[in-house]
Parts: sequence; structure tokens; C-alpha cells
Amino acid sequence: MAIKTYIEAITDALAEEMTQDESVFVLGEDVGVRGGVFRATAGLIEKFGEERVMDTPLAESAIAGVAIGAAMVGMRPVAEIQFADFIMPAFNQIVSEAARIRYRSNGDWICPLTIRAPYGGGVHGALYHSQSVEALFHHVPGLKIIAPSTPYEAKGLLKAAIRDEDPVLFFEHKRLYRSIKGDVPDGDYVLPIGKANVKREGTDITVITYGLMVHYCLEAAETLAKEGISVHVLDLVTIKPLDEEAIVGAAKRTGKVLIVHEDNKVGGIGAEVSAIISEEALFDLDAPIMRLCGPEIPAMPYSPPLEKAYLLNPVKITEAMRKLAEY
Amino acid sequence: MAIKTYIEAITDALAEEMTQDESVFVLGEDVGVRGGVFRATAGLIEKFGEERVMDTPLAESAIAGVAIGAAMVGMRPVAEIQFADFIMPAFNQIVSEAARIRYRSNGDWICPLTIRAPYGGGVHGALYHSQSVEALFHHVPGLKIIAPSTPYEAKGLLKAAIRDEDPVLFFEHKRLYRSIKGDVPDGDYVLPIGKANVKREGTDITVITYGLMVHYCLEAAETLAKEGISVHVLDLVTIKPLDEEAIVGAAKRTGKVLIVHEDNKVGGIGAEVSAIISEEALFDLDAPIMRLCGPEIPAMPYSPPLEKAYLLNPVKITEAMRKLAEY
Amino acid sequence: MSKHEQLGLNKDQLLEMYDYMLLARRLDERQWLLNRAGKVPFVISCQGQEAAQVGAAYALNREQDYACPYYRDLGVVLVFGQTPRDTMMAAFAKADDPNSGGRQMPGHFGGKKYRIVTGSSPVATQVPHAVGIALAAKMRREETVAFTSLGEGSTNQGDFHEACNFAGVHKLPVIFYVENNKYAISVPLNKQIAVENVADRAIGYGFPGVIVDGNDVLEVYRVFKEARERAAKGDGPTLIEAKTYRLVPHSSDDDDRSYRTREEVEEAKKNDPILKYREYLLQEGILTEELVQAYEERVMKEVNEATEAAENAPYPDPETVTRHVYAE
Amino acid sequence: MSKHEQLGLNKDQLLEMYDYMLLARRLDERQWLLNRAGKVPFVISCQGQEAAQVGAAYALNREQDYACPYYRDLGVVLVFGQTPRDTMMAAFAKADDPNSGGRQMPGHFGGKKYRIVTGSSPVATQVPHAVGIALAAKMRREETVAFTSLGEGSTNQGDFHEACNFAGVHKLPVIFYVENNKYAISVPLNKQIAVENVADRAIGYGFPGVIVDGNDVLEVYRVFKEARERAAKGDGPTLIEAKTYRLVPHSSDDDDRSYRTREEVEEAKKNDPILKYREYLLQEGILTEELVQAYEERVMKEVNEATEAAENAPYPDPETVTRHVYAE
Ligand SMILES: Cc1ncc(C[n+]2csc(CCOP(=O)(O)OP(=O)(O)O)c2C)c(N)n1
Ligand SMILES: Cc1ncc(C[n+]2csc(CCOP(=O)(O)OP(=O)(O)O)c2C)c(N)n1
Ligand SMILES: [Mg+2]
Ligand SMILES: [Mg+2]
Repeated sequence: MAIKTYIEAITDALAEEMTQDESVFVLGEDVGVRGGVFRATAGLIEKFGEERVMDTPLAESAIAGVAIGAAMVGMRPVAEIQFADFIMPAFNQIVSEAARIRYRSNGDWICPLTIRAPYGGGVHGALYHSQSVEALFHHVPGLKIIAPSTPYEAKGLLKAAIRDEDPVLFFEHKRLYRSIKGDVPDGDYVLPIGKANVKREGTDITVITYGLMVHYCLEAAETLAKEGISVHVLDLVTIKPLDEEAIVGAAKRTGKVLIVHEDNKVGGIGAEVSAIISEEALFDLDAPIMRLCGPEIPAMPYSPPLEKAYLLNPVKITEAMRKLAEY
Repeated sequence: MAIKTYIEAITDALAEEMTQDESVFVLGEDVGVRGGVFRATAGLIEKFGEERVMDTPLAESAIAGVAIGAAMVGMRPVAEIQFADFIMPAFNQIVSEAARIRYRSNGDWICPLTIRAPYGGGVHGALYHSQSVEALFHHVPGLKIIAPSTPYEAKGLLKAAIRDEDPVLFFEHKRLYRSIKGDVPDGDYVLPIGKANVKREGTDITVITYGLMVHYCLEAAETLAKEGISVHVLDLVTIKPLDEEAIVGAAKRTGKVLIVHEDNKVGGIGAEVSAIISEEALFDLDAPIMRLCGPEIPAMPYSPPLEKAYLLNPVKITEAMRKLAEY
Repeated sequence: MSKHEQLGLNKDQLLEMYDYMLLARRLDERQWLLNRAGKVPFVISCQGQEAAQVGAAYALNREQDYACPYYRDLGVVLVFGQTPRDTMMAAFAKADDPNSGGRQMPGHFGGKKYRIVTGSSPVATQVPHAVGIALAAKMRREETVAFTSLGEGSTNQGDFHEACNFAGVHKLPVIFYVENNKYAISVPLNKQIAVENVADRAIGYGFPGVIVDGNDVLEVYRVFKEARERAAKGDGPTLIEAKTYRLVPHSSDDDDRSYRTREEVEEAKKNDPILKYREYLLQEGILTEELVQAYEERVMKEVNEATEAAENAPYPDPETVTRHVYAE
Repeated sequence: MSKHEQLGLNKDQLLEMYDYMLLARRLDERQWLLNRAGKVPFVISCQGQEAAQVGAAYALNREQDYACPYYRDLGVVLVFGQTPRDTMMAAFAKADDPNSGGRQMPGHFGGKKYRIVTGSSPVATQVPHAVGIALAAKMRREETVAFTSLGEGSTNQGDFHEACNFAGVHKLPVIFYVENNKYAISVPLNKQIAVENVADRAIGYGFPGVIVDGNDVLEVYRVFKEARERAAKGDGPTLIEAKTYRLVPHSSDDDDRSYRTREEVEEAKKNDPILKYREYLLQEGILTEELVQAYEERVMKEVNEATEAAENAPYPDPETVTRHVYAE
């Protein structure tokens, strides 16, 4: 065991997978000598050379498309999109191509591709360096989507993503990179994709969340514990496929559900989580299913008071939890 | 009043708007001499000339991007994407640009752009000529999305879209083009964006749907009426912004809700509709909120038995309605 | 020395190429008949582009190379090993369709055993895939060349540009092939691009752009042999543009009378690549009138048998509709 | 005749250009200081590209034309009318920022009153917008020219290609401007593109590609005057590539020591476009040492005043965060 930051866990996972499997390689903008703008690939070019740690031209559709081609013939590309916001130009390659290759070829061709991207706000990144983009992909069968909240899960799941036989989008909240540290086992381990994790056991209300918000929800739960309110916190970890069993179980446990995400509400991940619950556990509910999310605006502004107004925080979350507990 | 097909209503709306406003023009692939591959723009080039009915190069990101530029300086472009499936290459322009122009400029610049696209299956179109794409955009603030089911609504709302000050995605179910006829008032009229319409009054169960499925649901409702089951059918018409009041009202009316769409379920429009209901009307419900949707596969296959297996039809819908009524 | 001798092609090879071209044409024509008879919902054609396709594919190494073709490339996929039965299984959307088990429209080629990469409908998406395959080959030090093709209209997509640039920067073994048939559905060349030759686009990517007469199968073969050699030697990509013509409507859903004159089409038919090649082979004494007849008969027999087999073959089981979304 | 006489530029104009360049530089430097002092979270620079920017914008018609600039184009937006106060309001993300009211990062220019079109972060998306503006101008028979700029690395995006092609086909009045500063963040030119000159890409779109020394403001002005005339006359687009250099890191978040030597940067500083232009003006007797000093002082005064004004200006009201999503 060692204490690692979130970003160290990412770098370690990449280095280990590249060491143990020659077909794994990294490509993206500035991933080489610069080691990535967040330095997630720092040190890799020195270890593995510039062919396996490839600085690509500035063209996301090509990054995705070239990676897809390589994956189809047996390589294991790990493409970095510099900011999740810049995944949009690659949307066609990801949705029309990667997600459909196995299906459209009737299982003849596969696309074992991992796309990593830092997402999320709270870093003065403004409209185009702060977005959550997971909801733009969760409707697309053929994709898997992971958004871990701890170094332990990040490492184990990035390794799982790379070894997975299907395309995986791996979203790393950039606020977590250096702010969150945690125990990471030494050596190789892999965690299962598709499993939500209970981060706190509780009996009064259930909070379902993921990413940075997990930490905020835990903080809020701690506050409420002092008031005698017991909060159950489920971290989705995998956004697609959602762990329906865990979601339904967590909802039934307390009968009161609050869904929290940084991303805006309409059509967000929370909508599907809510719909699952009201399909499977409606009569176990003692309160309306609540969602606490970012406001319905195109993206998060730059100016500090506006950024703050956009973002959820432990205080806002505590209020919503309290309101639900009192329902 | 005159009886018109759905596609005639579209063509009429375009012709009328182009006549009454010089800044309206049409651009897209094969919209000119060919009059569109579905012939929605038939006759327009003869009336308005090739500058205002412009055949563009085969490049959807440019179609959207050029239209955005023209819209920003006061034109009213109506871009056609030949098949909704091919909107993906324009995703970045639509989501990162069109949707955010007003917001990011603090209201200084606007983008009054309409993008029309035929969508939906049941025409032997296979994986890439059958898709429903509305759910890929409904999460994006700044966009409006319309998907009318009748010629009357199609005409009135296409005109509204063209006159709207913001970007509107206008999705036309290609199965409706020639199969659905209906009364269309003579002369100019405009319908409000954001209003759902009750298509049948009923008291036992509520069905919320849109597009081609409206007709299938009405057929199913007719069948069930003979069995003494009274079905309330709400046509969303506008996908974004959803008419929350109408949705909640329709849900409360019967306490039993079935949401139906052709598109696959996870993260679809139905998820948000369901989440709205369980936020606003949970204690009015007498049954779990049900969703009947396409299966979780990347897209609709070509081979007739597979296409049929994908598609909902009045029989499958009748069964789901009956099940809910009996709940 | 005659042309084919210069190219080192022997009689069997010349006849094999003829065979492929003829087969492609007859399979294509048959699909139109079936479509007009209401038996298959959709056809998209290679007619007029058979020389451009067969000459290209024939110059590749079918044991090492990969093809990322586009929807017109029936000639290419036949050379890569697809059979008339395969074509007809796809036309009828039957379970035995090797491309997709009937999931995709005809013309959406694929088949790992043939080294044909699965393709989709959105044009030009296959171009970066070919570049990725070339990248993998380079990384693994394999002598594989990636071939990809598309229409001239499709070169206006961003993906074409991004892929060419990537391949140019990394000097990858890939051949970009533009079958310029002068129309993108109804849109004529001058409304698609503002230059005479698509091949000139290669200049912006740092590799050669070559123009070839797509009605001359041997010329196509020649430029492809060269391009493949360059690629295999590590000298990087080539863009090849074949000047060709589509002799039939865009697809069975199209009516080309709205955008081009019958005279133009009739004029183009005079350069029918199959007739031109037949003439050459007759002149060279490689074909005889009897042989022409014999080929015609054998090909028609194959087409008939394939049609019958496919017509009678089972559809995919509807239960399979949810399979192969993820690894099973 | 000296260079500027050939160009028909008078003394006032020459000095005005000098003024803009100097102002851009000093505003930029100030933002770095503020950033390092923890007062503003982010800077992205024009340093080294002032001649390329001011020479270009100065040749345009600021009453008729539209600018779709990219994030480095402080020099362009100053010529189009933005003030030091505007720059600083954006740097401090204050409500009075004319670009976005503090919603976007600095460098995301806009302002209808300045004829500057709102821009975003994803590179190259502005290029089709400029084409759309040019299309509107052509349709309305207005003598408007659309200007758009981007880095050389960004020309690898599909949107650049699609936009150039569209403009070429429809002969639209647009100028595509590539400020080639040899790096895309850390990635050097040879890993971005495989050709010497980005200008060569114009060949594939059927319009002229022009290379200009981006350190020579008068040369930049000259080629832009020509390009604007072509556009206004209906002769279509021009692609102009300025050879330039970024003298500072990519942004305040970057550390350029990992990817380029200090020697290389020092060498480039010898060609500092402001020094070069100052020398020219001194030689021509248009500037004097006293004038140089006077300009320096006035510019610094403006920068100081603007900084102070912005620092003390109010932030946007948090309540406004939900405004301007749709028409109100
Ligand atoms: C991204 C995308 N947009 C639109 C279409 C519809 N479409 C199919 S083929 C075609 C024209 C293609 O022209 P070209 O590239 O010249 O190839 P050709 O068919 O002439 O061989 C169009 C517009 C598509 N398949 N994909
Ligand atoms: C679509 C997209 N991908 C990635 C980025 C991140 N990014 C910002 S600037 C930049 C490099 C741009 O290089 P170049 O075009 O040469 O312009 P320069 O900054 O050198 O002037 C990158 C990769 C972005 N802004 N947009
Ligand atoms: Mg063509
Ligand atoms: Mg650069």
C-alpha cells in the first residue's frame, strides 16, 4: 500500500499496462515530451519511447479515428483528449464508429479502445475547460463510461478499461487530480467495470452521485451525522452500464433518494438513475426523487462569482439532504 | 384548410418563410436541383434560385458552421442534414458553438439557426439511416428540439423554428413524410415551441410519446377503448424544452404513466420525462412509471426480421398499455 | 513490349482481373433487377468503376494488407476474396452475409477473414481507421499496407483531411484512394471542390498525389503497385485519384435524370472500362470471342447460383438482434 | 521610394500601427505580472505575433469587415477597437468585459460593436463561421470581408478544411489567416504537419496561398491589402500564412522549458517584430528617440489606468449566471 494522488494513480496504471502489454500505447496532444498538460503521462516517453507515447497533430477526430483503426487490428490504444470539452469533434468517430463496430460487423470486428479525458469544473476553466460530458454519451449502446472518484478506483478501473474488449470512455475529474490522495495497493489489480460502490452506510436518506461530488456528499453527510441524520452514499463509479441493482438497493434502503451531479440536470445521468428507481422501486419511496445538479446553462462561466454560482458545494448539498431528510 | 402530407407541410413552411423573409435560405446536400433526397425542398430552387437553395459540399460540420456564421450576422439559415444519423460530424459546431453563442457572449451575439433532419426507422434504412438522435442533444442548454407528429404541427412549428431567435433542431420522422396526411390551415400560422398536445383524452392510463409513436399509441388506444380501457395520450411535440406542466398534468390525471419512444431507453427522452414526474407527482402515482422503448443496441438493423424486432408497433404498445392498466 | 508485359502481368492474371470486373458488373446489374422486382430494398453500384477498383485491389498484397473500402467497392472486395454468394447474401440481408449478418445495408463491406475492415455509412470515417491500421503495422514492424477509398465528394469531410495529415506526419504505409466519378449524388464536381484534381490535395500533406485514368485497369494497377512499394519501403502515404464515372443512379433510391443529361451518361458509356479492357485483351490475343462468351456464361452461372442460394437462405433469427453489443 | 510610401501609408498611420503593437505587448506583459502575482488566473499571449496581427487587421475595413480572431489576437482586436480597459476587464473577469461579461477566459474575444465575432476555445470552429459571414455578405451584395485567424496546429482540424473548401467552391470574400508560430503548445511543426508551408494547403481549395514574414508589419499589411481587394472584387478567398514565433509559454499554465531550448527562444527574440518595426521607423525618421519614449509612457499610462479600473470594477452579479441561455 502507498498513498497516491489521483493523477499518480492514473500515471501508474498507464505505465503498468504499457509494461505488461506491448500493444498498449498512448496518443494525444502534448502527451509526449510535455507529459500531458495535466502531466498524467509524465515520464512515459522516457520509459517507452516516442512511438508508444505519441504526440499527435491537433485533431481529435483523427486521434479517435486512428486509435479505432489500430484497436481493430489488435493494438490497445489509450487516447487522451486534452480536455473533455474537446471530445466533441470526435463525436462522430466515437458514436458512429467505436460504439457500433462490434454490432455492425455481427461480432466479427472489435474495438478495444480507451479514451481518457479530464472533465469537470472548479478550476477557473470557464465554459470550455470545465464541462461534464458524460451525459452526451450515456445514451449510446456499445460504449462504457467510467468516472471514478478515488485513486484506488481510478487505477483499478483504468487498467480494466485498457483490458476491456470494448470502447471505454474514462473521465477523470480534474479537481481530483491533486486534491485527492488515497491508499493504492502495490502491484497489479483490476476492478470490475459496472459496479457502484457504497461510500458511506446510512439509514435516513440515500444519496447517489459520482466524481468530485462524492467527496462533497461525504462531507455533507458528515455534517448531517452531527445533527443525527444518517446518510447513505452510493458512488456510481461506472456511468455506463449503470449498476441497477446497487441503485435500486440503495433507494430501497432508505426510501428517500437525492441524486447529485455537477453536470446540469435535464437529460443528465440523474434522469436515468431516477427513471430506474421509479420503474423498480416506486412503492418503496417515501419522498419524491430529488435531483440536485448544475443549473441549465450551456456551461460554467469563468468569473469567480459566476463559477461559484454554478458549482455545487458541501453547503448546498447539505441543505438539499436536510430538506429530503425532513420530508 | 387543405389535406396535406407531412412532407408537403414542410415544403410549404419553407416556401412561405422564404417568401416573407429575404434572409431565410436553405442549405444542405442535394437540396437544390435534386430537391432533397426525400424531396422536402422540391421546387424551391425554381422559385428562389440557387443562392437561396444552396447545394453544399458534403461536409456537415461546414454546413452547420457556415450556417452559424450567417445566422450571427442576421441571416435565417435552414440547414438540412440529409439523414439525422449524419448530424454527428456537426456535433461540435452544434453543441460547442450554436448552443453557446448567446450565453458565451453575454447576450451580445445570437444564433437564429434551424437545422432540419429526417430521423427514425422502419424504412429499411439500417444502422445509419434509421437513428433517433434527439436524446444526444436534449442535455444541451441553449438548444431547442422539435419533433412533430402531424402535418399541422410540422408546418406551424417549422415556421416558429425559423422565426425563433435561438438554434432549433427540427426532426422529421421519415416514416411520416408520406404516410401521414392531415388538415393544414391555408396561409400563415405559427405554433408555440415548448407546448405538448393532448392527442386523446382518457382516464385510465397516461401515455407520453412523440413522433411516429404518437400514431402507434393512438392506434393502440383505439384497440384498448374497445376493451373498456381509456387511454390519455400526450404528444410531447417539443423535446426541449419539455412542457413540464403538461407532463405533470397528464401523469396526475390517471396516476399511471407509460412513456413510449422508438429510440432506445437508457438516457433517452423518457428518462427525463420519468424523472420530472417522480420529482413533481410521485404521490399521485398508482403504478411504477413504465418506459417502452427500442432495445439497447447501437442502432436498428437492416434485415427485415431484425428491423421488426427493433421497432415498436401498435401490438407491442397495446400489450404494454394493457399491462399498465391492469396494474 | 505491351503494357501488361511492362507491368509483369501474365495471361492468367490479366484474365483474372477481367473476370473480377465482369463479375462485379453482373452482380451489380442483378441487384438492380432484384430491386426493381421488389425483391431487395436497396442497391448501391460499382458500375463504371470496376477498372478503378479491380486494378487497385489487384496490386495489393491480399495476405498482408487491409482494405477499408467504401460502399461502391464491390470490385475491391471481390479481389479481396468475397464471393458472389457473399454479395447476394448481403443484398438479401440474410444471416450468412459475411459483412454484417444482414445488419447493414448492402455495400457496407467487412469481413475479418478477407482482411476487409467493417465500414459504416457516414462517409470518410474509414479514412482515419486505415491510418490507424497503418500505424499499427509500423509499430509492429509488419509489412502491411492499409488501403482506403472514398468518393471525391467525401474528400470534403474533415476526417479525410485529419487522416491524411496524420499519415503524412508519421509517414505511414497507407494508400488513400479517391474514386472521382464527378458527382456526389446530384452535386456536380464544381459545386463540391474548386480545383481540377483532388490529387492536388496531397500537396498539403507532404506526400505524392497521383492522377490515373480510372477506365484503364492496367494504369490503375501500375500506380497502385508503385504506391504500395513506397508504403512498404517506409516512404509513406500516397493519394491516388482515379478519374471515373458512375454509369447508373447514385443508388436504387436515386433518380439521376434531375441532375444530369442522358447524353452525358451515354457519352460516358463509350468509355465503359470493361469494354475498354476487353478490347485490349482481344487485341493482345489474350481474350478471344469464344473466351469472352465462356466468361460471360460462367459469371452468369455464378450470379444465378448465388442469387438462388441467397434468396433461399434463412434470415437472421430475430432473437439475435440484441447480440454483439459488448463482448459476450 | 521607401516601403511604406509604396504602400501608401502616411506617418500617422505608421505611428498608429506602432502604437497598437506596443499597446498589445504591454497589455500582455502586464497580464503575466498580474498572473504571477496571483491576481488573474490565466493569460494567453500575443507576444511575438504583434506585427502579424496589427499589420493584418490594419489592412481591413473596420466599418465593413468582420473579424473571427483566435485567442492570441490581442493585436487584431485592438485595431478593431477594443480598448486597454476592455482587455483588463476580461483579464479580471469583470462584468464590464465586452467579450463575455467575464463568462469566458481572457483571449476569447467578441463584441458586436467592434465587429468582432464571439469565439470559443475549441480551435478552428471560427473558420466556418467566417465563411458563413462571407456567404451572407455575398448574398446581400455587401462589400464585407470576413477575416479569421488560427494557429498552424489548428489547421489540422477538420473544420479548417471544410471551411476552406466551402469558401473556395463559392468564391466567398474571406481571408484565412494562419499565424504559424512553430508550436502547438509543446508539439513542434514537424509533428504537426508534413509540409514546409501551411500556405500550400490553399492549392487544394482553389485559391491563392501566400506566405509572409510575420515579423514585418508592413509586409503583412501589404499582403492583406491585396487579399482584401481580391475578396471585395469577388475573386474569392486567400489563405495567408505568417511565419512568426511565440516568445512566451503557450499560456500561464504552460512551462515551455520542457519542449524548447532557451537558446532557441533567445534567438527568436532578436527578430522581435516590435524592435524591427521601431528600427525601421527610426531609420525613416518617423520615430525619434523622444517619440519612442513618449509612446512608451503613454502606453504604460493607459495600461496602468486600465489595470486599476478593472481591478476595482465589480464582478458580474452571481444572479446573472442563468441569463442569456435563450432570448429573454
Ligand atoms: C456524413 C455523411 N453525410 C451524408 C451522407 C449521404 N451520402 C451518401 S453518399 C453521398 C455522396 C457521396 O459522394 P462521393 O463521395 O462523390 O461518392 P460517390 O457516391 O459519388 O461514389 C452522400 C451525400 C453520408 N453517407 N454520410
Ligand atoms: C479542439 C481543441 N483541442 C485542443 C485544444 C487545446 N489547445 C489549445 S491551444 C492548442 C495548441 C494550438 O496550437 P496552434 O494552433 O499552433 O496555435 P498557437 O497556440 O500556437 O498560436 C491546444 C492543443 C483546444 N483548444 N481545442
Ligand atoms: Mg462521387
Ligand atoms: Mg502554433
